[in-house]
Amino acid sequence: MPLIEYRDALNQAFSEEIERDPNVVLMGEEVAQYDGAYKVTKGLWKKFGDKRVVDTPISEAAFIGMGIGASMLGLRPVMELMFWSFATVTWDQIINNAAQIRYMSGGLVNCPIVIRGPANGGTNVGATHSHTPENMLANIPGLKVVSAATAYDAKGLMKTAIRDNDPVMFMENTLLYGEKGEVPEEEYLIPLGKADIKREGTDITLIAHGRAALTALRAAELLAAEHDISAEVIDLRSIRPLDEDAILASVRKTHRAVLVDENKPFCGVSAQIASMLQEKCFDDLDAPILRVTALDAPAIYSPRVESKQLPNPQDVIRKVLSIC
Amino acid sequence: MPLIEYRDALNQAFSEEIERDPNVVLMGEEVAQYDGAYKVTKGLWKKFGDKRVVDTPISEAAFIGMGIGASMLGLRPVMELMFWSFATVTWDQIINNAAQIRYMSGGLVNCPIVIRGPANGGTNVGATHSHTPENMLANIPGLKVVSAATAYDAKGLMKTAIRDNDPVMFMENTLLYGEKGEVPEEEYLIPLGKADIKREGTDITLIAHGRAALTALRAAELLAAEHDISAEVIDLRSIRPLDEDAILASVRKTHRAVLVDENKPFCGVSAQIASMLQEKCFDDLDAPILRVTALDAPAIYSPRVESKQLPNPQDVIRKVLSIC
Amino acid sequence: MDTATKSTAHALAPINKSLTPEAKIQLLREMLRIRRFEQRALNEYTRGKMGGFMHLYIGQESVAVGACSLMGDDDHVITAYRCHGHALAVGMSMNECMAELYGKATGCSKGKGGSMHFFAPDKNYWGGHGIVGGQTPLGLGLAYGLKYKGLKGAAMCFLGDGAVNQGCFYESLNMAALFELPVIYIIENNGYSMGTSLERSSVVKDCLAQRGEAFCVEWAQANGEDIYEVRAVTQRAIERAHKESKPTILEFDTYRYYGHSVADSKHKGGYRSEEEIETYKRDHDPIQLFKKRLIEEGVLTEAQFEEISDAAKAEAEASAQFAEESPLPSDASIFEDVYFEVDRQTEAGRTGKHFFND
Amino acid sequence: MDTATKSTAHALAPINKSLTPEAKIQLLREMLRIRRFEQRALNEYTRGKMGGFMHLYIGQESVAVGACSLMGDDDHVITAYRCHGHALAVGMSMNECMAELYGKATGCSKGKGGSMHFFAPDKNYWGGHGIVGGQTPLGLGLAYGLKYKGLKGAAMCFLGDGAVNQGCFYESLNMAALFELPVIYIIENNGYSMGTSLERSSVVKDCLAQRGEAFCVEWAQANGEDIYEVRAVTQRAIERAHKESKPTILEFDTYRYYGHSVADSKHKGGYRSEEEIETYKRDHDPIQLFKKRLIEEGVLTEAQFEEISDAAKAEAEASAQFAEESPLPSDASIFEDVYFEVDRQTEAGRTGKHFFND
Ligand SMILES: Cc1ncc(C[n+]2csc(CCOP(=O)(O)OP(=O)(O)O)c2C)c(N)n1
Ligand SMILES: Cc1ncc(C[n+]2csc(CCOP(=O)(O)OP(=O)(O)O)c2C)c(N)n1
Ligand SMILES: [Mg+2]
Ligand SMILES: [Mg+2]
Repeated sequence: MPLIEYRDALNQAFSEEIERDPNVVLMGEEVAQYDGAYKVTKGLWKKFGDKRVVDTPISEAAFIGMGIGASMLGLRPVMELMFWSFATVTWDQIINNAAQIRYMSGGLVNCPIVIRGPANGGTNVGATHSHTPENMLANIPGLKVVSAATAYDAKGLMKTAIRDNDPVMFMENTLLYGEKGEVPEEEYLIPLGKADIKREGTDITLIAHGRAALTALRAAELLAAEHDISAEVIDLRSIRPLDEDAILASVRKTHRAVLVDENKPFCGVSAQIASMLQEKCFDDLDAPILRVTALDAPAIYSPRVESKQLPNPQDVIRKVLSIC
Repeated sequence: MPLIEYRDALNQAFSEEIERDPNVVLMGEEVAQYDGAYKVTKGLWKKFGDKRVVDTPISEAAFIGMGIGASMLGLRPVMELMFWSFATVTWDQIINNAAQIRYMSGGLVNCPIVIRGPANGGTNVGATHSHTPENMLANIPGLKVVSAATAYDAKGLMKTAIRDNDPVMFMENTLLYGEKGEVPEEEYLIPLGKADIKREGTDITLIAHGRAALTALRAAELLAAEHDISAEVIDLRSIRPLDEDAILASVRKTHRAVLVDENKPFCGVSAQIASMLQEKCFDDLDAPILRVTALDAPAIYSPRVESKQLPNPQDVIRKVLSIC
Repeated sequence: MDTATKSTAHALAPINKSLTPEAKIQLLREMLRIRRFEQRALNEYTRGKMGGFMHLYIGQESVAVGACSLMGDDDHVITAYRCHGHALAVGMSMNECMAELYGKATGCSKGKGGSMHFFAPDKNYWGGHGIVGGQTPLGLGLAYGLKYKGLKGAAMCFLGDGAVNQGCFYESLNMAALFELPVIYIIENNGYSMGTSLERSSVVKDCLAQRGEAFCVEWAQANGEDIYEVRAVTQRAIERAHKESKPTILEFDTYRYYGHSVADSKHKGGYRSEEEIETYKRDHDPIQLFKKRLIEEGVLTEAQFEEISDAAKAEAEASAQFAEESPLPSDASIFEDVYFEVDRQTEAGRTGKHFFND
Repeated sequence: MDTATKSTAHALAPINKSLTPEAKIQLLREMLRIRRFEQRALNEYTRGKMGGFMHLYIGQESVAVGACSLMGDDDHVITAYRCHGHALAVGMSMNECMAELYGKATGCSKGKGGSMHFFAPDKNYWGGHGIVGGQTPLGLGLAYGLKYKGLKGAAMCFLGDGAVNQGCFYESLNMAALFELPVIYIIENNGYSMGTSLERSSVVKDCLAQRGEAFCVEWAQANGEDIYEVRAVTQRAIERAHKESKPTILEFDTYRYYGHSVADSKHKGGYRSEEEIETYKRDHDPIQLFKKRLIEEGVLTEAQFEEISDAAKAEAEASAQFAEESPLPSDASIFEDVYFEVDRQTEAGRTGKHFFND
């Protein structure tokens, strides 16, 4: 299988879906002529032209809303937020329009839109550019929320997201865009709502999404190598819908769990999972469920310090050792 | 003690703080000449005039941002959002400006602003008007989040919020505005970060904030009367800062907890508390922590049906009985 | 031009001149249907049959009816929460609308949307939106969709005089002009946003629509009480949309007789005088004005008017009866219409947990 | 008026005519300090000494220096992420700025803000803001605060030509006019927002500032390369703010020589031609133009210029040294400067749990 970058895997997904479905249109700031701020849409404007790949002004509220409106007429807009952090200026369009219109119309309308972009800290771009709003978005019934950790996942999940008939919020990661992974040449789709067991294990379950899944994976390797602990790693892939069955099955097997999460802790995704687990696996648990999250402060600029704000394998290992 | 409405308790808080501190200014849509959409600011414009009580256009992003900017210069704006649901259009100003400016300036700036308004479902105003964003706001380090269940609490917490030197997001409730409670004539303040044990008990702890605290209280009464179960009721009052000590002490005593929460469940406030409790009270718990939350769908309009979307005492009792 | 001459000119505009007597009477009927529907709704609301807000459109009927009467197959409409008038004007039935107000399963939105959220995509009607100004980018999106699909259509997006102060409206104007999208923003200027008069919320040179100049968007201001004028002015915007794929802002001066919502107790003698309201009712009522005109034109008689009015009243009454007798949404329906894929029980809808109460 | 005459007129404006030779040289020095500072910063950035983004102001120096040179005690400044120029122009030291870029504890924001977030409230400088357009309501708030306190001041809020398409800017304009607030929006029109030329993002009649007409806000467009012109035009706006408490929009045409940020590889020969860049550098450089003028005026010699330039270079070099040698923020400092009350360990700060990692 070819080894390609995460960004190119996404690029393939866009390219294939644009070719497959005439209603798919890519929009966002600098996505066309500039090839995207992070070059995720590289070459697509050249290939598909003005109609299918569209540059917008810096008007997120209007262009995301425009995408939602167009999706009501059957278009399948794939909207880039240069950073998910900028969703703050279009929050109303996402929360009140994309998420609620189906319900408020009694099911007469649906919004097959994908809103996508990077949502991560760790790149020294400051507090306003480092938000990870997946917990907030997944709080809202009506939205779907997806997070991709690898090139393979990014492509398969994106293609599914584009074909999905509900609004899908797709979380990418600037730290991962350049990461290479194996991506098959044949077409494939990854369903939303299915977690991926990225590593099997028996002693403890590590649960994560996005880049934190790779942190968990690295921790699992070290735990095996250095501590003889066999950790199972579950990558949620899709936060809403959520593969609760996979999570429960794993924890019922291992009896222990540590959650790894680049969200801030208060009401982060891992809070939801821990809360659910203690309720449903109460008698299976041999130890409290622990969480490793981003440090609970705004993202600091200072490059040498900011890296400490995100979960790293050593943090995970420490927590694991405290309960294993 | 005089029995007064929740809205009037708030009104007193504003009036007293306007008189006390020349930097306090009230702003929002219809707060002045119209006395407020929910009459919370009734009479204040008449009493204090154009300078202290200010009507704004329907431009939440600009006027909330204006309040934040003015707060940097030392004003203490108390900004009404007619509904907290409308925070969606000013999300950026709250999340990126009010919350982050102190950090990004290395502590050179602070924003002593209060942003307030009702945040609740249950009044048949539809999905877009029934958001309860306290979980999302409390996710953000830099913000404080307060929720008042009674007239007494509303006044005491509001006065403290206005004097606080950090941005405080204050959650009120249209279903409570008309509820009467005892409010002393003398001045008092209620600290942020202190929970209120609204009822003592020994068998189980019910934890809630805002109107859900009253639901919990009612459930506790019924549990005592009909099931001989002694439930302790903790009203968080302040979600961030959070009085973890009070919660932990209670659960360590009762060994059981049910959380009552008008948030939607996924990453709601109660998810955070449950997650924290299972971690810190693992060995003290005799049963899983259960949650009663708003039903996980957008707010339905239909008046007879919507009332079922919010936690009610019977839901709480059912959950309590399942673990007691 | 003085008002009378202007008004004659609009009556003679081809789009009005070409109207058959039946079509003219139909316009009047549509206005009356809105008024009788809402009067009935108000009645039932005050009897406690409904919940939430109730924003009445009475006084503004000529705008919705005039504009919507021009809709072709590919013309679309979207509006704010004061949406009953537009709903009926695009052809929704009183039954489904009244049942929606009652929160019944037979409502247009199955009782899920309520007064602010009427929808009928089959009639090119995209709601009913509660967040002030929030529909303006959606209107842009409808126009984008039309253009993308190569259809000659227009998206008419209604908003209030207070809504113009939401920033996304200006973002939308810039994009509408930049992308040459066939959107028509129709400002229904009834002089107030809740209890705030236009002057207290907006700075204007001559009028609100004129703000479009900043974005090179064509605009026009007109007298909304005259349905001929509404049609003549709107028709030009629709033609611009169809032929040039270009946006327009229209501003119609109009007036609401009732409060902002039924709960608004200050609208009479508070933020506006009783006299002001009476003057509007007496001299500017769009239904009375059009009635008078049709009688002058020899198209209508007093008796016919009464007949139409009574029929509308009866239809409204029957719709209340229908709503009354209709079933409530089931409790289970709370979780329906959240996700398309779940509703259809597709593979996607059956994969993973979508709801989290337990 | 042709450009030359216009330029002479600006030079003769009282605010410029009254400048002492020292003051004129000081203006030049400030521009040179910005340029040398940024050249040094770029150098260190490419050597990996910094992280995140680096948006250079080089080419636009006359705007920040011209406008900020007019600040009195109660005049305030706020800007976007391209903020180094304004920071130095209000009097911040190179040391604290360079250290901030290095992410050091001695930085103006203790290493917490970075390139986009320089702050100096003691110099009436309120940042440095990363969300495009997000600072425009804050600028309004500064003006509101000034007026509330009864001070005769102005809030100068800088924004880019791309930022004008954020809706909150228009909301702010309406409120500025409605409330009569002494805010001055200064659009630094450098022709591009990232890789998008003005024409591809904005519809304009004559210029962007003119959009102010929609909100009855006075405006002016001017040539930003001429610091005299910047000062003359800005002074009028400041006077309007001080005397009438009224807002203004100014638009200065300017140009950035480097890419949008250092990471922008397409700025040369991609979205703009090399020739275009060269023309600007050769014919429109604000420092060269002002140097020429001061030499013509007999106020400056070539040698003096070199001296000032060298001093600025040396200062920049020393600041890099300072930054290099400065300590990093401690790990503990991650949790400082989040809450005022916690930092001060007030009663409020000691009550309840503020942070939730364990
Ligand atoms: C963003 C937002 N802010 C405030 C409100 C509350 N609100 C509802 S309608 C309204 C007044 C709108 O006035 P206008 O646009 O003139 O429309 P009209 O009611 O006159 O039809 C306000 C303030 C809201 N629904 N959404
Ligand atoms: C709301 C928002 N959207 C997008 C961005 C990404 N972004 C940063 S700067 C920029 C271009 C802004 O151009 P302009 O306003 O002309 O300022 P200039 O860079 O030319 O100084 C963009 C798109 C952002 N920071 N915030
Ligand atoms: Mg109005
Ligand atoms: Mg620019």
